[in-house]
Amino acid sequence: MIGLIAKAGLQLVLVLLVAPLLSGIMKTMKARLQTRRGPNVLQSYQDILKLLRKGMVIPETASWIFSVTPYVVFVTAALVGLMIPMTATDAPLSLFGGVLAVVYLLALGRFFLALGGLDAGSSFGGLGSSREMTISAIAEPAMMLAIFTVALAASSTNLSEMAKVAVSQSWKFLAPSQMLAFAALFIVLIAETGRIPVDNPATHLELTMIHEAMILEYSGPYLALIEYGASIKQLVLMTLVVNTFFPFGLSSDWTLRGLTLGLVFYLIKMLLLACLIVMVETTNAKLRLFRVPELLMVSFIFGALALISTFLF
Amino acid sequence: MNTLPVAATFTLSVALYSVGALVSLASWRKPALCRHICCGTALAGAIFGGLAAVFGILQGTAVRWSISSGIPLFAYSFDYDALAGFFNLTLAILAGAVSIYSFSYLKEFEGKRNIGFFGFLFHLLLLSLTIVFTAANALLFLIAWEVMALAAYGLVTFYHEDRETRRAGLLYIVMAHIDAGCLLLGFALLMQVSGSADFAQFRTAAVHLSSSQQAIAFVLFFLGFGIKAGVIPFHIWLPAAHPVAPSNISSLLSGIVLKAGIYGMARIFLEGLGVLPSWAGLLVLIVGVGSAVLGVLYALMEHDLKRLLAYHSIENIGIILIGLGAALVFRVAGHPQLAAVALIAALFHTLNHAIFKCLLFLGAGSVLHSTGSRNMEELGGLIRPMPVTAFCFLIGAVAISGLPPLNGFVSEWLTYQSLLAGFGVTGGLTRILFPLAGSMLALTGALAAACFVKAFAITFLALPRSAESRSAHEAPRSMRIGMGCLTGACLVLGLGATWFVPVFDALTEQLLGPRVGTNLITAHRWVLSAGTPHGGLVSTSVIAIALLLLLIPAVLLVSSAGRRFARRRGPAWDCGLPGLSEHNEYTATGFSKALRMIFSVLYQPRREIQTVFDVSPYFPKAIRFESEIEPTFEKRLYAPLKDLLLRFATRMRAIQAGSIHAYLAYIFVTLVLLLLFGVRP
Amino acid sequence: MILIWLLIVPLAAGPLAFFLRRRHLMEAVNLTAFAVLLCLATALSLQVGRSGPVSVLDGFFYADALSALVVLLSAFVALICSIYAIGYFRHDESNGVFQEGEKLGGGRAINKLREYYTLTPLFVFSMILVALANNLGILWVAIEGTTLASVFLVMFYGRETSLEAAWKYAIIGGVGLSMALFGTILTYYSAHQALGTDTLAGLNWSVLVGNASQFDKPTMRLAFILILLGYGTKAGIAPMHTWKPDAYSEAPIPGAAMLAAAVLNCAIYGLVRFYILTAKCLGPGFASHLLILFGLLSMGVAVPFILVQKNFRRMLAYSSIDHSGIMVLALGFGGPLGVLGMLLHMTFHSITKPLLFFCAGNVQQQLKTDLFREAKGGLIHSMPLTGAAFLMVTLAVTGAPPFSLFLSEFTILRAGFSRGYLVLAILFITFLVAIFSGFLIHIANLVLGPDPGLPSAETCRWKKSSVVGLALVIIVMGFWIPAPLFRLIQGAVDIVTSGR
Amino acid sequence: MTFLQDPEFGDRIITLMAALVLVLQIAAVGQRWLVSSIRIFAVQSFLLAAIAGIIAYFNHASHIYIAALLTLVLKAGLLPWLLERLVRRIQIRREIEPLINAPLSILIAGCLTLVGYVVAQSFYHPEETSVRAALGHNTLAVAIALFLIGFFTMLNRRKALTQVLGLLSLENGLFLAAISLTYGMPLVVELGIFFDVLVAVMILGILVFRIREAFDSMDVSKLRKLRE
Repeated sequence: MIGLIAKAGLQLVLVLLVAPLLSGIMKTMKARLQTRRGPNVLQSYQDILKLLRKGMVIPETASWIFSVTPYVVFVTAALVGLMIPMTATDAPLSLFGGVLAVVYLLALGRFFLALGGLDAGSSFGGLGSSREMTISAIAEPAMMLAIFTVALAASSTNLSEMAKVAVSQSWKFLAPSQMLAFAALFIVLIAETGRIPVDNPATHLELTMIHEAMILEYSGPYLALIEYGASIKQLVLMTLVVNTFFPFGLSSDWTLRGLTLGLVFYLIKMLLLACLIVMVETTNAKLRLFRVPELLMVSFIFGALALISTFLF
Repeated sequence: MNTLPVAATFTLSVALYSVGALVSLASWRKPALCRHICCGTALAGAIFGGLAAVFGILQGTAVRWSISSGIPLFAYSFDYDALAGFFNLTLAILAGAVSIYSFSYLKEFEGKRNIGFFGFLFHLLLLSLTIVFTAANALLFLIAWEVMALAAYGLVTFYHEDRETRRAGLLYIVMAHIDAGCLLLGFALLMQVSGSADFAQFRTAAVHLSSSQQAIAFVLFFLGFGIKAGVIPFHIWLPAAHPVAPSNISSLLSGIVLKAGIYGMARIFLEGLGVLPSWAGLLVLIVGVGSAVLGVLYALMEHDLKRLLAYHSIENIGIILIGLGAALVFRVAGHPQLAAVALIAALFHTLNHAIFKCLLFLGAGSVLHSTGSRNMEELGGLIRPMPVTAFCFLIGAVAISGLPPLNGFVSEWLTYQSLLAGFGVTGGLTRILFPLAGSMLALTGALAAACFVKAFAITFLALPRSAESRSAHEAPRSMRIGMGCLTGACLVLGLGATWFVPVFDALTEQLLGPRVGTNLITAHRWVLSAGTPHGGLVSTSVIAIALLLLLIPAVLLVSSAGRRFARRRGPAWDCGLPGLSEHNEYTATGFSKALRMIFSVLYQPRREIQTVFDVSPYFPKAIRFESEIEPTFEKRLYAPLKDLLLRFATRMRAIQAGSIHAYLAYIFVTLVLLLLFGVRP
Repeated sequence: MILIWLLIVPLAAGPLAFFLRRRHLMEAVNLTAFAVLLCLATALSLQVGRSGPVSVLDGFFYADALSALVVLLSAFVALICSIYAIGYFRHDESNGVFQEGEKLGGGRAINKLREYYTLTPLFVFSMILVALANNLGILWVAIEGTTLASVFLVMFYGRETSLEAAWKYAIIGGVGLSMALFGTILTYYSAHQALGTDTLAGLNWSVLVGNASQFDKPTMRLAFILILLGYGTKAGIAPMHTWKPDAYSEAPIPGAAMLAAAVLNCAIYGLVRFYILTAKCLGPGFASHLLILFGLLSMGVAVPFILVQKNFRRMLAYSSIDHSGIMVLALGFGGPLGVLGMLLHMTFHSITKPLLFFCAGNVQQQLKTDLFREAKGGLIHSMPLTGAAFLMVTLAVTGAPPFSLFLSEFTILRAGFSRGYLVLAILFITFLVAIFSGFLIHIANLVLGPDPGLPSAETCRWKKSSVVGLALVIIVMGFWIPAPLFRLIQGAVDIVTSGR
Repeated sequence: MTFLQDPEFGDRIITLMAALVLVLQIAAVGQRWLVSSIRIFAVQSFLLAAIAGIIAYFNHASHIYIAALLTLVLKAGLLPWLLERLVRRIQIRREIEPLINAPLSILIAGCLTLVGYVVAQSFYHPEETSVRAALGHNTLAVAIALFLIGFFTMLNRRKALTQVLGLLSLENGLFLAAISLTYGMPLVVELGIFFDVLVAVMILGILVFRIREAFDSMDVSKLRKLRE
């Protein structure tokens, strides 16, 4: 029991530290690609600390749900962070929640975020919630197919089992089903974290913003919590993609040596994936809202093909 | 185990229901007294029913007893086994909550409506449901089944003043009678094979069923129970009938009366017909997936709170059928373990759906009770005047969307696990069908979440959109208690799932053979496993505790940042326009617009905008906006069928055209034909 | 001796009422006569149940379990209709319903009542005679008697439409019964070949049934066809059913109820007597194919007319065509199950059908029309008792489970299945469901709905007591059947199947 | 005079009379005048009474004499007189425009006779029956033909009165069948049947009179108000 709490605490600290760093690095990388200097890598930390010190304005029409939502978003993202194997194959809480629990915890966070958006009573919140729920609804089946493909290999939805099986079968990720599943999950990752082709995180233009519209009314510490939660969710999803398809470097036990090695490999892998995402962001323009389902349909087809290929090859 | 008084408590509960029915009918002249009697006896009956169910489950072995009646082949014989116990437990929980809720809900009837008649029908419904779940004689089952349909019809058309209610009631009773007809044929076929009318004989005679007889019986029973459960092609009565009923009744209708169809399927498919071929299981699975997806898609477009919930019943019945279909396929593929897990998923979701659907309907009922309107576009901002109802509705919404740590998530998680297990075990087409069903289940879950964000937010959050919602007041105490009990049940079943699962052991052992409950719970009692050696694990209780623990860093983060932060309430951002009113808020139509565009192939949306202007079209005085989606099933399938039938009937009327010569000619021709052809040996 | 009294009581009541002239006395005579008749009928059933067939006047009148059952049912229906008739005619007289008939040459109101109160006992006398007659010729004469007595009932109101209905009833009835006579003659001829006796006993049923197997086969085949068409016309089986809607919508409600509930039993009774003979002579195959064909045809003909019916009185007629079809179909399925189903159906139908007519009568007298179009609905507000009874009896008549007709239809379905007619059974259930839907939709729209503001019409004690009493009997029969009645039915089933 | 005892002669006479009745029946089908069709009916009844008398004489069956006498008095005498009195009171002479024109209806009557023979042939096997019953055996075919043609005339006529006549000729067919096949039903049954036929005609007469009053014409095809 004590070991469990220690491992959870360690992983929690890791998650809290790496999440803003990762979003900061992605911002600077994007700026560099657009030949701009861009903010320094630690800008995300400074933003969060600034927001924590600021005063807060709560809309008159809002109810208790408006103030509960930031906590729910942050807490669900953090809990999911503890369930996913980052540096070691068995994540601290993997015994208590598999990949389905991860997906549905994120859905719980999104559910409350949408309610928070609508609670403010302005049309921006409704706009954002409607789009967010629609896109996530369309993305869900594709994500589930990709997850099923991977879960079938390990015949279990427990993330540690999947990681152990993936580690033991080296070069398994070259199998066509794994590649197709990776492609499907990558598109879903972009849709879920609100990157460019689906949603533009940097803008406040009503036509294009989805995630930003929901948190338009938030300010001060609540906004800090939600931003922190969003960055953790991004980190968690990227880790899920990385550690299920490219699991090498995951240490099999929680020894100091294994952890440091795992951490190094983990950071390198995350950087590579970040580069890939940023590459996609800079080379693509944002899709019109009613083109996004076609993109997600493509990912659904990838998922289905991945499933069939596990059966064929 | 000493023999628990199952028969005694059961007969006491039946007696209470019957006495309650007669007494409330007798005392219809004094409404106040009648209201208390009606709800009191119903509550007492529910409590004893619940006790009987708990004893039945704890007892483990089936208890049988019967009273003979004067009529041949027809005996009042009951068989209280695990399956009957489980469904009676569901009925008891719901009946208890609804009776408490009705204490004050019926107060508004006192002046205007006949509470005695309502009480009579209410008790008749509960009585017939109890008998349907425990009948061991086919004839008694059919009689209780139709009495349930008739009582439900009486309650659905309780407000029989407006045409819509009458039409919906008639549609309900006609469909109910069609499914009773199918069951009649099915049972007659089984009785002919087994030679007697009680279910025990059906079980033993199931092996003599030839494959064609089995197929015909399966189709008849699936048709009969499918219509009652409201699966997709036969669902049109459900969104028509449930909203027009009084709210406490529509919660029972959606909660438990639909489950009678599920009980029938479980009883007959798993026991009555022997081992069904795999195409039967696949058919149930496919119909389940269809009902789930189409049910939620139609629910998304509804702006009437109770119609939305009715469509969601179709969706959840679909999810239950997915579990049941998977169980049938596993059984015929020779994997009783997996079949047991799938059956537990289906029946656990039946209980969960009964509880949170009843909670949501009671919530909608209290909204209707205080604002007098069911249309979401006229509601809004009800969380301030009705905090308790809002909280209960929120818990119901989270549960129905299958989000952790509540009970909806646990049963959907079990359904996913059984679908996942299906990949490895079945051959040919089914290998692909199971994961695809899994992805459709995910789509359904996400759309359900979207739908309930819309339902909760538009109804309860932000500014009230109409005078009634401004003048809303909190529901009376007993309605709040009723909802509170069900919210508690959701939480308890969600967090305590691992303690509840062993309840299914006796059930799966009787229906399928293996006792799977134990290995669903791993070594330390907190974690629910998928039954396979190192399969998926989940523990809602640990998740809930972890969520609470993780709150500490969040709160520390927020409060530790230097001096006390200033918190003030100000107007929401209004882009500089003065005064943000409720017209700026997002409406239900707006919220579901995106999905309507994406699934326009299914909806065929139609929009009509009329502007009234005097000088130029650019300065409209009034704009009338009307949008609707196409009711494909009614338009494509049922309306042409009805027209064909009525046209044929009107043409057939020509044979009674009034001329006596024609009448004599009919007899003459019959006589001559018979003479010529009849006499030949 | 009970048989003699059973015949004398109605025979005496008719002329007695004729001479008594004043309404109260006539009603009293009618009521007491039928009450006594019911007691005698129950005594007869108990005696037959205990000690087997009873015969008197060396076999001229003969009562076995089957005829005792028909006598009991006819007596019950007659009593219930007479109670209702008192209230019904008082309402008609006060609302001047007879004026239109008088203009067309009919008698004054009090003469009309005298006509009714003299003819109804004779009508019941001929029904009792049908059940008790041992001689098949006398059976025919008695059924012809019911027709003649009921022609005046149909012509009662003297309107143009009732004349038309009476004419059609008389002509079609006449033709039907002449066919039945021809069938009786041929049966006598085929029996004559075998027995050789040409005394009176030559046509006695008890004698014929003993050695029916030696009858001349082709003659019996022709005879059964003619009997089926003849008594089928009286029972209202398609295609000879055309007179029924007109007769039932024009006759006064008590008369129509007796026509629908009691005369139907007599006609089916006649058909069953000959069915027993034919089954023993030719084997059940020949007769059952014909009976199944005509049974399903009648149910099929009734469905479209109930679905798109404009007049609720005529809808009752089509319901009784459907029920006669069900009984004939049950007889066609044959075997102990089929015959049990038919007799149960006959019993429950005779108990349920009169209430349907009484409710329709109350509604017609309240709304002064029998068209659905002119009735604005919402009757439950102005006449709650009749409205509720109407809904309940609609469910009962169309065979909805909690009521007894469901049990008989279930037995018939099982008979169909045991004979292996799967497709016919499915057709049978589809017809039943279609008729249930059509019936309930019409009646629900009539009874339920907003309050049209009609004055409350539940004032007459007689009408209320008959409706409530009959409703209670129907509800009880759903769950419990008195043992002696069931023994009687069981005895009748043995007679029909083994033909003792 | 010995031929009076010779059954062969009786059989000849009966078949001749039955044939005559059939011819009259077919003539009645094509008949235009109301009064003359009543008279045809009277003659038919007379012939039937004669057949009954001959059968009674040859078989020494006393109760058939009573039946013959009743037919003579009732059907040959009383009924035609009653119907003619009714016709005179209603003052209609020319009457009948049948639904199907005369030549075609006579052709149909011929076919019906053929049907009568086919049906009678199918189940009568002459070789078995004892000689005694041979006296009126081939009249069964005539009886069935009479029955069918009587039915057809009811079908074919517009006027109410002529439908009653059709019904009566139908009864004649039955009477012929009764006496020729089985030498008459038991007496009580015969009396019952006569009584019923008489009452039926009385009632139909009242009805015709009332319809004449209400619709001031006897055309039955006008009775169309009760539909569906």
